[in-house]
Amino acid sequence: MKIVTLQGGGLWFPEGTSQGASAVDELFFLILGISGFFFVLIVASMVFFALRYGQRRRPQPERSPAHNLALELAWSVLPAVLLGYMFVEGYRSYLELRTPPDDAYEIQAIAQRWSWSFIYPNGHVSGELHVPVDRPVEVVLTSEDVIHSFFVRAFRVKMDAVPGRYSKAWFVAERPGSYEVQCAEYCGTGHSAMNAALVVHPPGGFEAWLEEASNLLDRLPPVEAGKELYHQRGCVQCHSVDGSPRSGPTFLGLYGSQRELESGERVLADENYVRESILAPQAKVARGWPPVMPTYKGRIKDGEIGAVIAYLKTLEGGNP
Amino acid sequence: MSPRAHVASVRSLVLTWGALMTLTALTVALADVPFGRFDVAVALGIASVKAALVGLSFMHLRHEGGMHALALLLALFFVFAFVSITLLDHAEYRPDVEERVEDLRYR
Amino acid sequence: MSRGAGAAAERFLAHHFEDGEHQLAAGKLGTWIFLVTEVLFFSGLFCAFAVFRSAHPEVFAWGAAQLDPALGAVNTGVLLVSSLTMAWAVRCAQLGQTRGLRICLAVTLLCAGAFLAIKSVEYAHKWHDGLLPGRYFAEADAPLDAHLFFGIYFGMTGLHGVHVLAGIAVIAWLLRRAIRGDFGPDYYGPVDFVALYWHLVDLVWIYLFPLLYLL
Amino acid sequence: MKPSLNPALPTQRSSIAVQPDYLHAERGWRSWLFTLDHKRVGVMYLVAITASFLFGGLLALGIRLELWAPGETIVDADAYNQLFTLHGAVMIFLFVIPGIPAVLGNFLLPLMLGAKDVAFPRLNLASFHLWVIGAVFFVLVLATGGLDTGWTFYTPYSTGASGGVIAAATGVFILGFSSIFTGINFVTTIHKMRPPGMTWTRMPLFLWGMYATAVIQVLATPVLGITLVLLVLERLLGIGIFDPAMGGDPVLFQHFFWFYSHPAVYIMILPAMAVVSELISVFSRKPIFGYRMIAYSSLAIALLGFFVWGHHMFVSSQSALAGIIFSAITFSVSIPSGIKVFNWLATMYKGSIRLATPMLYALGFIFLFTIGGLTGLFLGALATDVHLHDTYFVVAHFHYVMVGGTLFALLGGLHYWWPKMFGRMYHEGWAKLGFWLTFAGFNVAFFPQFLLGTRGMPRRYHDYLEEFTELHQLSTLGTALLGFGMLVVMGALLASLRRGPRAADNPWGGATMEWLCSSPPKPQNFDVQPPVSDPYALDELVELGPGQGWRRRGSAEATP
Repeated sequence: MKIVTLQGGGLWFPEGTSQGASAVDELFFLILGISGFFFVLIVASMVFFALRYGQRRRPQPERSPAHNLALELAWSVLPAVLLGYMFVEGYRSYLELRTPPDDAYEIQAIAQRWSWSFIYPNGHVSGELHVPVDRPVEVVLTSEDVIHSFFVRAFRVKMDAVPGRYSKAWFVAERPGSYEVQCAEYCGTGHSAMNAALVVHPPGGFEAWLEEASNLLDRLPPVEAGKELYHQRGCVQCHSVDGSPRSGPTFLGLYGSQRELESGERVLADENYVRESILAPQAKVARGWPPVMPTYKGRIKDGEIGAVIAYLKTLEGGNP
Repeated sequence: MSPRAHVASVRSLVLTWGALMTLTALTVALADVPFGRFDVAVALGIASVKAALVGLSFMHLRHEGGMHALALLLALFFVFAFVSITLLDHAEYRPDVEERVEDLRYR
Repeated sequence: MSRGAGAAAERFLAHHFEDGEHQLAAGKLGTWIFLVTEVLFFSGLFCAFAVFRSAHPEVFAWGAAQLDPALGAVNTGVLLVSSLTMAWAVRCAQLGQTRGLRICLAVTLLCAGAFLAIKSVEYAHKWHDGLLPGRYFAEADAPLDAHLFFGIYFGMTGLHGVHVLAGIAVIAWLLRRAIRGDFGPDYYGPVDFVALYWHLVDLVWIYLFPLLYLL
Repeated sequence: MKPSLNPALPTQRSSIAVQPDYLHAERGWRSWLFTLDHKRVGVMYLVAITASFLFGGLLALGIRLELWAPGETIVDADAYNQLFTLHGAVMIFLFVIPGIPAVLGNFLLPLMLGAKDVAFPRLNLASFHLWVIGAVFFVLVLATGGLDTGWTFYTPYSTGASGGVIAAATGVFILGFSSIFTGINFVTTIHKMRPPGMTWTRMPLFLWGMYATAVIQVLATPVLGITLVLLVLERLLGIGIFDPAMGGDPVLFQHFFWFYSHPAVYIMILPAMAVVSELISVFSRKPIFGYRMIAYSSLAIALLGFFVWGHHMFVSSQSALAGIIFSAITFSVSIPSGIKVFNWLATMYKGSIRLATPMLYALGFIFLFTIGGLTGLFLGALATDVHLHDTYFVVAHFHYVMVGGTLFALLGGLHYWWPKMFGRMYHEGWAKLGFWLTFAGFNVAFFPQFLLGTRGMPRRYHDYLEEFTELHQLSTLGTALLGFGMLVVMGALLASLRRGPRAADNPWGGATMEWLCSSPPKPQNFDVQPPVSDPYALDELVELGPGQGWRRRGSAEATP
């Protein structure tokens, strides 16, 4: 899926399109101003001294005090005041970022190598994050395997998804459009490919989307639904359909073929094999591939597996 | 040229040892007495008294403390900081872990 | 205070020190700083203990109940005796009592051996009962995550045991040198340094015993 | 060995002129590998860390080439992950952490103190041997399938990762002990080996920096050791204390890891500041301004540095409370760093400044470290860190501190003490060219990464969005320039060993004690115990003439 990239914004930032983004940017520019001032002060006096007091102009140093407590205290205490100010500003906005409002719309996000699954309150699971505009959205994060990090640069939001626990991120998207979720905590081979589209729907659009997306199986023929699921659930991150290798084996020509396993055994890739590989991926690992696929148990319905199988059947024998 | 270091008397060594043995017996005896949430404090308190005895007497801190005692105290201070800050953070985020563990159990 | 010991003091004085006293003071400070690193080395395990005990107090109570406090107490006594003899060994070296020094070191060695023997009896029991760390934990009637207690138990006592082993090695080396007659009032640094180390090993156990066995 | 031709020798010249210096006192590789001379240990460390720096630099070049364009450019994602992991691990554990203390510290500590050797020469040698063994384990990592965990070894990734995690952890564990041994030695030496008259406040600031560094090495490194032991146990026995699937806690690992690895940043930067304090004073021909404040600020940084580790974990799902505490203390660490910078500037004020190569490095350090330090403020402030964490902003920030800071100070110190270490002067023109190339290359390589970071380019990415291409290419070009500059720097130094003119005993006019012994020093350092004097009494020195160095006023009459 092509992710629309943000080209807007200034030199430093991509355009900020969430409620909290401007506070973060303002703090950034505040610190930039203060540090810019000190940087110029330090470097300018350094260069000035180096030229003004160069050995050729001044073969002997002039006597000057070896220390001056008042001066030294001054340049310790004055910056300290500014530092205190920066700290307070930083932690105020941080507390905002860490405290979702009670009425936030809650979406669960499960990270796994190397895709995201977003679970909506009605049980619908999607590989893309869809949210309504102008409404607080709380993303409850966790991970199935290693640590990942949920990063939306346009919203200035980041929070690690840690296995065995929940962590929370929240935001209010201010402008409908397409953005991206990136993984910001190193997680292995597919780390830089572990992104998901983030769609901010205009008023009313989100509910309509959720309605339509939830009854995928009713709406579409199995093959179409399977193809949709292939993209939505993140299979696409690791399994190509054109024969090219990614982190996992390609789906092209997979169905109905003989698979050689790590154990040396050979099995036929039939319906049962595919079903098992989705629900218990470590049971039969194809030879030459690392056993890194997470289970989809509890996150995929029986009918959906059927649809995926129907889609895989169309890729049988190498005709995409 | 005999080094000026302090030579411990047999009496002080044996007395220290006796106190250590008594305190060990005391810890074992008190183990069955329920102090509730003070269990840890009592156990660590007695252990610390024992540690202080070993340090002051066997390790000569009483007579040649100074720098050595400072080094030990610095070490203990950093251990305390390490353990207590980590513990504080862990206690704060513990609910997030428990919630997830509950959910996993029912899945 | 034989002449031999005085000559030894000359022999063992490194060229960059002014005299034996200078060398002893530097060595002692160095040893103490080494002990500081040891304290921080163990601190990681104490931190893990504190975190998991606060998270699962019931698991740790169950785990402690599986240990044998009698063996733990006896081992504490054994180590305390060895600490006494080690401190006494320093005194003997300082006073030039070569025979006393050898006896004290030998007793310390014996105690260290006894400590490890008792420890291995305990380990054998745990092994037999399947009370092992992590994925080797095999006790069915245990509370959830009980393996964590045994991971930390074996981690702490194992690391402590490694230190006892190292202590045995250096005390044996001391004993050999004592028999050779290296030490005397003018030169007893190594005895003092090893004694400091041995007391630290004892100190760690003084905390391990109540934390693991009694709480 | 020819006697030194330098007319400006200390008074005892006639009686000792035939004695060879420490480089030539003994011959054969054994005389080096098993030496107990702190100066030789320092030189061996120099050779060893230079080799690992070159290796780490090649890996960096590989990383930058891969990032020349989006998608796969020269290596696939797995190879790329190994490249950046090894680059980080080699540079940090084999190069930067030993860096200044093990090379300059070992060489200079006893000289500056007026002592014959460090307190424990054997331990010092053992430290070097452990370094070599640790480095061998890194080679073993390559042989056992590489390492792709990142230098941070985060669990549970590292528990499950294939390859040489255990070999790497063992290597780092051993290197940790190498570092601890150096620390024990330096603390004891400074406490116990000071000659009469060398009071704490008469010590050169370099020694204060070494002392503060050694304190951190001693207090922090053991925690890294136990963390790695637990990681290895986790992999071997599955003890599960960092594994959430077994009731363990991966965030606990991060606490453990950063309790060492944040103070380790100060192990890297305090020695650099210590070198710069010496250089600024000597090349301004003025006593250092605010000696006490600089000395105490080193200790303050060392101690405060232990309480800020959690600022690496602001988005790790660490609690908000801990985040706020860590952020507050983080800001406070910048005060002592600021004091140092201002005091250096005040030292230059009304001085007589020579822009010799070492001084260029010192000024380059101030420029780069100021950027590195100030960008730390963005990361210490909680709200901005959330956006910038784990992006290229962080990468740029710590390279400005560690390369712009530590490497530049190491090079400055090396150019300053080179004549003392090897008895030769390098070619100023080439050395300065090397400096400017390195300085320009460094800024071109790393400044664009700040922009990449704020624009949201995460670190450790093999692939990236089209919009980042130009900035990445700029960075890669800068790296090439930086690499070329380093070759010029090394070429100039190495060429001096064969062609350089003989160095005077005190070529720069330094007032610290190492300039009182010959260049290079004799194995025993000083023939007679030199009198202790003010390390910054620069106005007592007079220049003798071109190439003849400087001499203390009043000592001239004593020369035959």
